[in-house]
Amino acid sequence: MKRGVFVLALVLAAFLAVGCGGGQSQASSVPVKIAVALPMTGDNAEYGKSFLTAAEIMVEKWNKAGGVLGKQIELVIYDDKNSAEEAASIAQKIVSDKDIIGVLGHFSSGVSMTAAPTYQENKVIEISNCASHPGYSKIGNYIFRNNTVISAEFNVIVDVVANDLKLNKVGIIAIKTDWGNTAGGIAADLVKANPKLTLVAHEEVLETSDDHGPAIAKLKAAGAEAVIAVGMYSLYGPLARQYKEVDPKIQLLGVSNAYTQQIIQLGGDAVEGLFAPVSFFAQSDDPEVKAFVDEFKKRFGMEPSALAAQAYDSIGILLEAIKSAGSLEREKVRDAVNSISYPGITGPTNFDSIGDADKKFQKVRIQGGKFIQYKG
Amino acid sequence: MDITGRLERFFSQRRIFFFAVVIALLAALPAFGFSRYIMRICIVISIYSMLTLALNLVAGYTGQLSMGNGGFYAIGAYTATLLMINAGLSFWSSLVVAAAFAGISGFLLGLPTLRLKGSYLTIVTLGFGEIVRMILMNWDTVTNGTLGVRNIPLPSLFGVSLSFTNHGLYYLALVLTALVSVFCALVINSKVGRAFIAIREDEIAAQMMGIKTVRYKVLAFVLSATISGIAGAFYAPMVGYIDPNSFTFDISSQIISMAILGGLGTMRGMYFGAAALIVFPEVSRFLMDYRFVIYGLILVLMMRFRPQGLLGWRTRLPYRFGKVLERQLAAEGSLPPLL
Amino acid sequence: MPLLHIKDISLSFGGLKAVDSVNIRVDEGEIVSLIGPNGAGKTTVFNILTGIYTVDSGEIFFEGNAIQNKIPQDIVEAGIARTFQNIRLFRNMRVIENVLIGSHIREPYNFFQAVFRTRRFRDSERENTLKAVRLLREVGLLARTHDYAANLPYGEQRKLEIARALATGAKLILLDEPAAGMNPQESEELLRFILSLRGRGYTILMIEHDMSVVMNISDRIYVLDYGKLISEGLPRQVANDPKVIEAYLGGVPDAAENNRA
Amino acid sequence: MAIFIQQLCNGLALGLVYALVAVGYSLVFGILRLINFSHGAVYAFGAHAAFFFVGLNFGPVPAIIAALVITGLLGVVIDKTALAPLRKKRSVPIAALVTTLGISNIIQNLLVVKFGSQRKPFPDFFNLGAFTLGGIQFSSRQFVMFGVSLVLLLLLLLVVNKTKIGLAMRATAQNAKAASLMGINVNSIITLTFLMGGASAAIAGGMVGGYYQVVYPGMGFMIGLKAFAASVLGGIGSLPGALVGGLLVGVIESIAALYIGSNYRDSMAFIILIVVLIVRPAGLFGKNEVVKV
Repeated sequence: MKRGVFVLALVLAAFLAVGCGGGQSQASSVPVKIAVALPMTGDNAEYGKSFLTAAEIMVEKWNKAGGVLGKQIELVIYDDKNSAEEAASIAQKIVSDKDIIGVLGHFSSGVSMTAAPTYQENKVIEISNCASHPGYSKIGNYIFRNNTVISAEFNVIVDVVANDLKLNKVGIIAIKTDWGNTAGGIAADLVKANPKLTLVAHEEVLETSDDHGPAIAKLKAAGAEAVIAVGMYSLYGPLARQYKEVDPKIQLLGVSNAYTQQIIQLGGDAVEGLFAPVSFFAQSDDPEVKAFVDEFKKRFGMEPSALAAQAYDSIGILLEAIKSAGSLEREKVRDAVNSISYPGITGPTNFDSIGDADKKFQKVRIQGGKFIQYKG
Repeated sequence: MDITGRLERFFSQRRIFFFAVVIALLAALPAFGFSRYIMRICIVISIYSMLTLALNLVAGYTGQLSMGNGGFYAIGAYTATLLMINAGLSFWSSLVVAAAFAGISGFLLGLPTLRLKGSYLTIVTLGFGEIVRMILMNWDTVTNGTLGVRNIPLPSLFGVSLSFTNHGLYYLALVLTALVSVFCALVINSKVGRAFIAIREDEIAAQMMGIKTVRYKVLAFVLSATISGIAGAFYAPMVGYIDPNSFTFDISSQIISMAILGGLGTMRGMYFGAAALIVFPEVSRFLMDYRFVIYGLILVLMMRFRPQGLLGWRTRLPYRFGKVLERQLAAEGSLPPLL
Repeated sequence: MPLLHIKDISLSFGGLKAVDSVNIRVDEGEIVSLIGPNGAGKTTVFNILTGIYTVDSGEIFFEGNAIQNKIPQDIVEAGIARTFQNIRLFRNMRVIENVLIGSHIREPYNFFQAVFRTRRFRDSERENTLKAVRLLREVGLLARTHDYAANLPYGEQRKLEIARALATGAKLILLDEPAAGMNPQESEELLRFILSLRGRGYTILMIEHDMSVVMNISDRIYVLDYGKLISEGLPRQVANDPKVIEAYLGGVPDAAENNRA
Repeated sequence: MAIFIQQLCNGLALGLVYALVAVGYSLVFGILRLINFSHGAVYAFGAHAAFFFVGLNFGPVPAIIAALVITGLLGVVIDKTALAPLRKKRSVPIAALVTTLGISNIIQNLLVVKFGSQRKPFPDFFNLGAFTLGGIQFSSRQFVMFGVSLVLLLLLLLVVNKTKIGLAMRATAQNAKAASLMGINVNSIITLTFLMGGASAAIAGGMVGGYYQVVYPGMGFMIGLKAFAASVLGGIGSLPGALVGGLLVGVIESIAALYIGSNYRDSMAFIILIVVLIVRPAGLFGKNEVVKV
């Protein structure tokens, strides 16, 4: 018993000691530091890790070419577990490191919005590659969004349903999260505003559940011909399988989140025919895209999602802005970001006065077990 | 006498001095010019100290393991936030109402103790915590659902907003933790505290001594909930944003891990457990993936090798009669000899 | 008027009559013993008396007031306290704290008075602590005051349990096998201790197996078998009652089995 | 009406899976009076083990059998390394409860480390296509899941009620001390119980994995709690109780999702749990225990 206590104490002490040591090891020659604040553990860890991989590819590309302003670039990684509390604490940590010029993150809108005021106050540039809440970029002029604006995505989706597919009765199924709530609401408004479409049902489902039977039953009973599914990758596979079982003819549409190989793995035949709007298409012939996709596959074992590509571009934008500002002065870099016109793999990107990226969309559809560009 | 006993005696004889030193150090902490990040960690530690002290009342002293304390924390945070934002109440009055409201919910959760014991009660508390979260998530009109509530104003005192910058939040956290600590100590060192411990030690024997066990168990829940509510009411403006996902089962489980690591049934263990498990993840980023595995290991190893917690020893100090009583006992020749 | 009058109480657990029409009376200042073979229902009678079980029928009067089916707390208030067959001390509390738990019902202050440390709180605590220490001195546990209950030797734990019961201010003390597990010397000492309690005005009802204890100090004895009283009276009368001898030495085993089922 | 019947079937199929998981709680509780909190994580482990063996090109059935064996062994390991020492020390009951909570943390997060937290595809191995009956469309998966679970549960009931081992288990559940005096090796009965609990969780994990065609480390948390609610509803410790409780929870939840809204479905299990514990703590099939002093 005494020995057990001793071992336990020793293990804890070792963790603390090693941890402290790790915290103090900072390079002596000051590099340009960019923070990556994303979920590295927990339910959304896969996203965080994939964005990090994309960011690392971009940073290595720059470092090989001599860095920026003659300095090497270093990524500082923080795990916010997609929790507001952690993110608030991490934001404090980031702003207290004066060498950090910008942040890639955070994951969900709510979490990003908790951290954003701290960055704004301390003039640290935050670029989120996935925050979608309209309020996020309005928090300040250091806060940028390199993600599609969700209403723009739904404009494309609504256009597909009304004009390409010529369907009328639309159902919406959205996950019950902050993002899903907002996005689902926007989708509903756009569908209602379109004279060619009728919104027949709007269902919410729990993200933690894989059984969507009751919601599907209600959508089907309402006579939906097309269903807009507003969720993370995890929604589409089970939803498509369960829906196709009760209604094989149903037309499913997803948001850009649906553009990932995982949904084909998870959904199999059932996701055939699913539409999604994307700003990034991995099968593109563009050499820049090809190079990124190949490198990403090598490191991460799967194709990059649109969000990962946006993470890649976000780092590129920040570095390009530092280069064109010619200094690390925060105001100058910020202005450079705002006036940038960046030819990224997610299309040409520039920011409006609020800090939102303006993106062009392509339509993709799953056919024969892979995504193909749809030119309807 | 062994080392802990000697240390205890050493500190106990100079306790006023040591208390003064600790309080002075804590009060002077901002003067050392630590970064906001470090100060923030200190504030989080004090929040979790309050939460573990609250858990300690039900689980440590009364022996009723609650896995729903995250629910009280959430109720406190939401009540205070909604009152400040929708009703325009000041932080201080919101704090009081939030504490009271959490206390009432503690009373409701305490009622099943009329019929339930041990593991069953624990499960009901777990269910309570989850139901609170589901209500917060689905009662959109009041709680703003999954979107959460943003822009929660900072507390202000005499027109000065208490923030990180002026260390107002830090001092507020310190004062609240101190008040909660004193409160717990006063409760424990009275017939109420003795009744709590007696219930933990042997509920039937406690009944046979005339203790209204149901009433005391409910009281323990009410007190625990009130304190957790205070912690929540402070947490919300500190972070500035709350949503239902800030209050998952992980919070309750973390509070339990802290309390068990430090030693349920002691107050020193609560501060230690909170500090250790808040600092540990901050300094162990390299172990990121294994963090929760280690939380689990802590629980398993502690139960196996040191269920009373790292700081959970029985004190070797003599029972404190107080000067007056000691003199009286000595006068009639019945002053009990020391151990 | 007897101090305690148990009138015709019965209790069954799912068909099994654990206590069957039992009548017991205990007068003030008496030491009364309740004996019988294992499983005869003696502890069940104690559990009924202290409010753990409720009776199916019958009445119990204490100082003339009906107390059957009251909750344990009210029974303690009325003036009955007990000890347990297998010692149930608050093991991680100090000796003095165990006694203070006994005087819990004599603490007149409420929760808020405790938190604000009012005069009432301080006076009550001081008075009760003083009484507790005096009680410990009287039972010979003064030197153990600061120690934890779990650290006491067996005999002293028994004494502490009795002291804790006395601290409630009870008039009637129920002792459940106080001599169990004691060597002859310890039993002898216990015997004197119980007699001294009577000397101080307490009334005692006890369950005991140790016949030397029972025969030496009991004023009267009740014998219980299969939930029924089979004999009662002075120690000498009971000891010579053939029914008692048969119950103890075992009558016809088959009949016993049938009765039990 | 069609929707209602569909959801009823959905609820019944889900309910039997809950029952299968609930059995794990009941078996352990029956013998040790312990709520084994790690059971949900063990279930997730079972599903991942099946996923892992499928990845090694085992067929679905051999994969599930392999998963069943390894998960059963995990159950035994949990008992031998963490719980048995506590029994030996005669620790307070809460210590064992906290230990299982810790084990649940460990298993779930080791799964995250090994497999990642994302949902992974699981083969659709028992899909025989959908069919229509009286104008209502049914999924054959539901029926397969229903059938397999029912057979397994009946088998388990048979083992417990009709075999010598089952007799020994019931005797141990009644009174472990007396059982050991009668020559029953209580320790091996406990080992067997954990083996059966783990194996049944693995089967349930494989079934649910196949039903939704996804597995992920977090899959055990909610289902664990729901199954627990089911076993309490039925009367924890009682196998028929677990069956009936599981069915009730599954059906109530599915119907509630339909009429109240999908976002309330997870709350139903807790509401049932709290109501049962307050109104009839012993559950539908349980017996009240007499206080011993």
